[in-house]
Amino acid sequence: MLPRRIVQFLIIYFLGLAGLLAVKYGLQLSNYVIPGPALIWQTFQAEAVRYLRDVLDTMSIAIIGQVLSICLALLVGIVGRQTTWFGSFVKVAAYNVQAYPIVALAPIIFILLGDGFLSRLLIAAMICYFPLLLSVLGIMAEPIRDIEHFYRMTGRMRWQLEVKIRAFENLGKLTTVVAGSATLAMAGTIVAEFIAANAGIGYSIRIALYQSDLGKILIALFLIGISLSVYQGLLEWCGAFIRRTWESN
Amino acid sequence: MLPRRIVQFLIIYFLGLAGLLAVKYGLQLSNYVIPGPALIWQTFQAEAVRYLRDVLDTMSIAIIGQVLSICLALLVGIVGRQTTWFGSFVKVAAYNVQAYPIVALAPIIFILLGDGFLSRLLIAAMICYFPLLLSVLGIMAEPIRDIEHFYRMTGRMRWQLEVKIRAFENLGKLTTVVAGSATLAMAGTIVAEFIAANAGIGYSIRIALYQSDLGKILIALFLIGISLSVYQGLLEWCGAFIRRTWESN
Amino acid sequence: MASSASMQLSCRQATFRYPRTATPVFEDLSFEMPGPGFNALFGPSGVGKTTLARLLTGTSRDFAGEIRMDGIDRVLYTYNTERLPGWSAVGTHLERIVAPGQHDLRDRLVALFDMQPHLASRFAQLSLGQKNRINLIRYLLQDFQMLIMDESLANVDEPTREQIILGIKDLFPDRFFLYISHNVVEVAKFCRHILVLAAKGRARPASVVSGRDHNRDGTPDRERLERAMLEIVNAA
Amino acid sequence: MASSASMQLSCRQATFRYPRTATPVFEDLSFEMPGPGFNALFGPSGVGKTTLARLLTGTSRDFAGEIRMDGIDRVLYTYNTERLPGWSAVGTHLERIVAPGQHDLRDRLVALFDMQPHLASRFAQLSLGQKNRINLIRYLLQDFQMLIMDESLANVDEPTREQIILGIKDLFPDRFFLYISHNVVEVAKFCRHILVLAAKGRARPASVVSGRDHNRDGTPDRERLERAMLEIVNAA
Amino acid sequence: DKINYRLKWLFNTSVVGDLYADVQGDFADAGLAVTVKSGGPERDAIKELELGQAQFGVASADQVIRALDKGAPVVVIAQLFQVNPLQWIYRQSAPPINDLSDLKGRTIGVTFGGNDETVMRTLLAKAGLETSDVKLFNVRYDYTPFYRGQVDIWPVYRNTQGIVIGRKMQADDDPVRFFIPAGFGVKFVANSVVTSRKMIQREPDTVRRFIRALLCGWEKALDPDNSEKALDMLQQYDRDTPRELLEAQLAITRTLVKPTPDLAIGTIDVAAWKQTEAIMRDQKQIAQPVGVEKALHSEFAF
Ligand SMILES: Nc1ncnc2c1ncn2[C@@H]1O[C@H](COP(=O)(O)OP(=O)(O)OP(=O)(O)O)[C@@H](O)[C@H]1O
Ligand SMILES: Nc1ncnc2c1ncn2[C@@H]1O[C@H](COP(=O)(O)OP(=O)(O)OP(=O)(O)O)[C@@H](O)[C@H]1O
Ligand SMILES: [Mg+2]
Ligand SMILES: [Mg+2]
Repeated sequence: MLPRRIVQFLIIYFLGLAGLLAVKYGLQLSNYVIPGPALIWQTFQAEAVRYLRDVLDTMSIAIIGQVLSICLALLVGIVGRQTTWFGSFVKVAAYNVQAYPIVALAPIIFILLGDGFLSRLLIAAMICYFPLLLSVLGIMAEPIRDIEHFYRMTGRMRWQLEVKIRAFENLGKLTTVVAGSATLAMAGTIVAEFIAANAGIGYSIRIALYQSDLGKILIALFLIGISLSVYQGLLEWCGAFIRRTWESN
Repeated sequence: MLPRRIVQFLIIYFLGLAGLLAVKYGLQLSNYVIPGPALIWQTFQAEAVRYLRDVLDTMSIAIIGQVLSICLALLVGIVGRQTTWFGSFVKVAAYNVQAYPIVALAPIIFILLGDGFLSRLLIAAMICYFPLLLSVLGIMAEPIRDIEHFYRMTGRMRWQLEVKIRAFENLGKLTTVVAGSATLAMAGTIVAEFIAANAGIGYSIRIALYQSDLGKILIALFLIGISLSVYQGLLEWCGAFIRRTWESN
Repeated sequence: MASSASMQLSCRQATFRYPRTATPVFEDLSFEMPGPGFNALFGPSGVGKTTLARLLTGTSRDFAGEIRMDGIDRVLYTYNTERLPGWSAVGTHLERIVAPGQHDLRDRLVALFDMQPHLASRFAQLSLGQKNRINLIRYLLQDFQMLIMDESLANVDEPTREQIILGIKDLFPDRFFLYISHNVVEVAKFCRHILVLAAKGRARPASVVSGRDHNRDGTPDRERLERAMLEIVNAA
Repeated sequence: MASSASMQLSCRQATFRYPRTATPVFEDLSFEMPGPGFNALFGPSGVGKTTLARLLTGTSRDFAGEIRMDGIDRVLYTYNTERLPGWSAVGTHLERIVAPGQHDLRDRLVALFDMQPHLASRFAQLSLGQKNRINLIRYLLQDFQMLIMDESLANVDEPTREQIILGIKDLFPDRFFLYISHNVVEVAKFCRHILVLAAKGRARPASVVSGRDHNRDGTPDRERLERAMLEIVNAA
Repeated sequence: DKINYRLKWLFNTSVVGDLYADVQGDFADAGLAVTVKSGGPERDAIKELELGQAQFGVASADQVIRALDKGAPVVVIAQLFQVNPLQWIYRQSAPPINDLSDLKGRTIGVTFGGNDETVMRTLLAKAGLETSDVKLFNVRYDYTPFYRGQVDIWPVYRNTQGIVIGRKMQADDDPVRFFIPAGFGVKFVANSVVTSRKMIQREPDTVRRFIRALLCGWEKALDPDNSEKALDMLQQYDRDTPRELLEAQLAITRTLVKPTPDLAIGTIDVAAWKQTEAIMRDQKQIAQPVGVEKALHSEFAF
């Protein structure tokens, strides 16, 4: 699985790169518009180690952010699944927050939370949680009648049980979404770093953009992709593991 | 439904505003940090009409972007559901593209597509499609054995049929996700405008940010929220309508 | 128990129609069925047994006429395609839903239903008849006065089914059972009263026929059994 | 047809065990069953009927021993909890899956199964027995040599079931049916051969018993029927 | 006690003096525990002053004037850039801009909403040009439109980006020039050191010690004799810029912060501030005159 994932990523990356180079040579663009292979390689040698450290730094926050947003999505999803006024209220709130691009909310977040670790984390979690939330809402709102009938008939149904039944029956869908949301957590953290500008690969990308250095951006994208492939591979492995243990205890 | 949605949005918005004003008066902050009610009202009168036009402009692109991304998600989801090498390749590609924050990809998109309508649309679609994709993948990868058995047994199974069966059985989940993704399309378009365009509410927000004018941002958030509530209400109504007609033809 | 003597299920002029359908499932349905006991609900496929059972549980109030249950407060309804949650073995599940002090009863039911060897299995690993059985066991462990069993033993073999029915009659003499089954012999032999819903077009939409109410002791009288069967078939 | 005379289902020393379970479902199973005809697969709940049926369809090759089907190429397997897609009425669905030139057969089957009044309904609006019936109809419209019906009529009332079985025997005399049912009378009365899987611990794990193969014409000989039933019960 | 000093932008050559004062111990010598914090696009030092998250900060003149317009209690205690580093880059192969009227017909990059737009509009007004006489192009992170010749002149910070981009294009035999607004009489003030009115009232001594230590750091950082030290330090903070570029950036920064040897670093150019306010009022960015000169307090530095 994991090696395959990495090979596939490499293929995609180098296909993209080849496309860019084709544009470069096709339109005869100079090195400052699109850097040539030699320049990219040179940039790689110069920056790879530092950027890799940045990527790992970013990823560590992304992981915390993802965990946070999974919790958040579960919480909102569980409350919002109800067809009560409050349930739909929570849902409207959750949707609205998402509609606001983070760049518009950022000033307010910084006013309220300052510019520490917390703002970064919050922004990452906000970007990542919504897709999770949508899936959780979809899953949580749909009764599994053949299983739930007994508990309703006998007055045993509690919301925890309802959540457990629906989650278990949709375990496959949930793990797909959770594993997929890793990429969003990563993207979210990078955006947060980009905005808050203090550390991580998002910060490095901002500087590279500021200096108009596409070579550096290409290196950053490469390292982000590789690290993410590994992380996602691990997540999927964990998903399979959790599933096995939950199904066999 | 729709009036309730709007009332709920108003409650949320004014709760948030009240919170901000509490901070303002609690810490005795000037209008520069957090504008007072009079200033906000004045800003509203001055800008509401222009901003509303911007919001509608943005929303029209968001709608096209959403349609595009639904198609894209279905396409990738259908191909990526297969457990073949190519299926997982497409999935890896789809995931990777998402991991790159749009701010890092934007320069490349602009190089390739210029900075017109197309780039804006593409960015909006890219931000919006991923959550859809995750749900579609989750749904498409899970067989509905009791229905599919007949078609497999008799050699009648085609991928179109498989997709139709799984989509139909998960219609509730799909409509939740599609309606929810409207907010993402909106956020995506705003981000695209923020980065690139000379029109739309994203552009207006950017200018307000440059000028540190929180009052204008609050007005923009208000109008975005209202318009989105209406749009989502319509979407959900359409979802229910499609469902009824699909179920009864 | 004293109260159980006065159980009575009655229905007057009940009419029910599914939303957006042309003809009602039943019209002016009237019957009276005394309890307690192991009673049946019988009738051709599609006649409305499941529909009536759902109305009896009181989940839907969308019908005309009156349904009364005297001396019956707690009605449970179980059907044969129910599933147990997949995260634990069926034995663990039983353990979780058994009321305190009912552990003895649980063990007796598990033995009666021949499910001892399968308690360690997940629900998905059971055969169809095993699924039927484990599902019924958990309902029998609940606190109820009336239990409607909608084809709950439809996929169980005859000897096991017979043993189960006799056991239930032994263990719960003061409850009101409404057993939905397509097996006329079984219904005639073991049930006290049989509520027969007639196919459309018959004169009487419903009639209550007396069964042989056979118990573990004593051999059934073949002739009277056949008469009961004939009466049921004629009513259907 | 000439080829149909030579149909034969045989099994030698078959052993099958579900992954991660302790004991095999069956061990050294051997039998020979000639075809064509309306044959049955009988046995107590949990004995392995469904498991054997799945092996016969050839989807799993994870067993020891040999299963041979001489003169049988196209095997279909249907079971009673299958569902039809929900987006169209069941009549529309039938229309879509019927082979060209089979429209006549379809109409006869719909009449035989008493499903005419329900063709405009969605699958979810049918009663359990109606679901059973519509599902079986669509399999009968396919091109097959052997059809395994896993409790396909379990939730249908007896008169309708009898009428269906007789009709199938009429319409498809040259096919090999394997009818899984828990109704010993029915099996003994209508089936040509009955493959009986015995409960664990019996000497012979499988035996093939001859049934009465009763057709529409002629009254069944009660005594011989009872003898067949006894033989089946003893083998189980 | 602790003092937070919020910069306007990321750590780069534009803040060399701020870093120098910190690293070389000028703050410590003045008995102050100062934390220098990098800025960024979403940072606003003036807001942080009010929220108590910072005691001193760097803000651009347009920020200060806007804040005053909305009643923020902010004061300016020194002006760091005497010449605004915001300038426009263009190719040497393009016709030179010797007179403002030469702008006519060009495609000009501006950041809509940014102060480069304000400056450019003022220049156009001065030249008597209508907006329709030029093509204004919306600028964002990405330089491709300039690189590919779709835009003729592009706004940059002369001492940082200007060097990087210029070098890059030079390497590709495409040398550049800069268009400098101040050369045409438009003096729009750039970065200054700000603090709150409360600070100067309650802790005038701290303010005095702080600004003097800071300006001392700037003087030393820009002293050619210290340039090796300054570059070593910059390399620690700005790893993305090679040393030779840092060197060029430092040289240009000197000319912007201390254009003549006799002008003390930090001098507040009151006339330029007034012009800045007038420009903003002309363009309706503020509703009424704010009297910016009342918020200028050079007495702490000198
Ligand atoms: N949801 C529904 N909407 C419309 N019609 C329905 C619905 N459910 C059942 N019906 C119809 O109502 C009638 C009675 O159905 P019901 O399920 O009560 O029959 P039943 O007696 O339980 O049959 P079976 O023995 O086959 O289970 C049937 O003709 C069926 O088609
Ligand atoms: N997936 C599985 N994993 C493990 N054991 C299983 C699995 N499926 C069935 N079994 C076991 O294998 C045995 C045979 O099951 P099978 O479903 O073949 O029985 P059956 O004869 O069809 O019974 P019924 O008449 O109740 O349908 C049962 O004891 C059952 O518990
Ligand atoms: Mg029913
Ligand atoms: Mg079975």
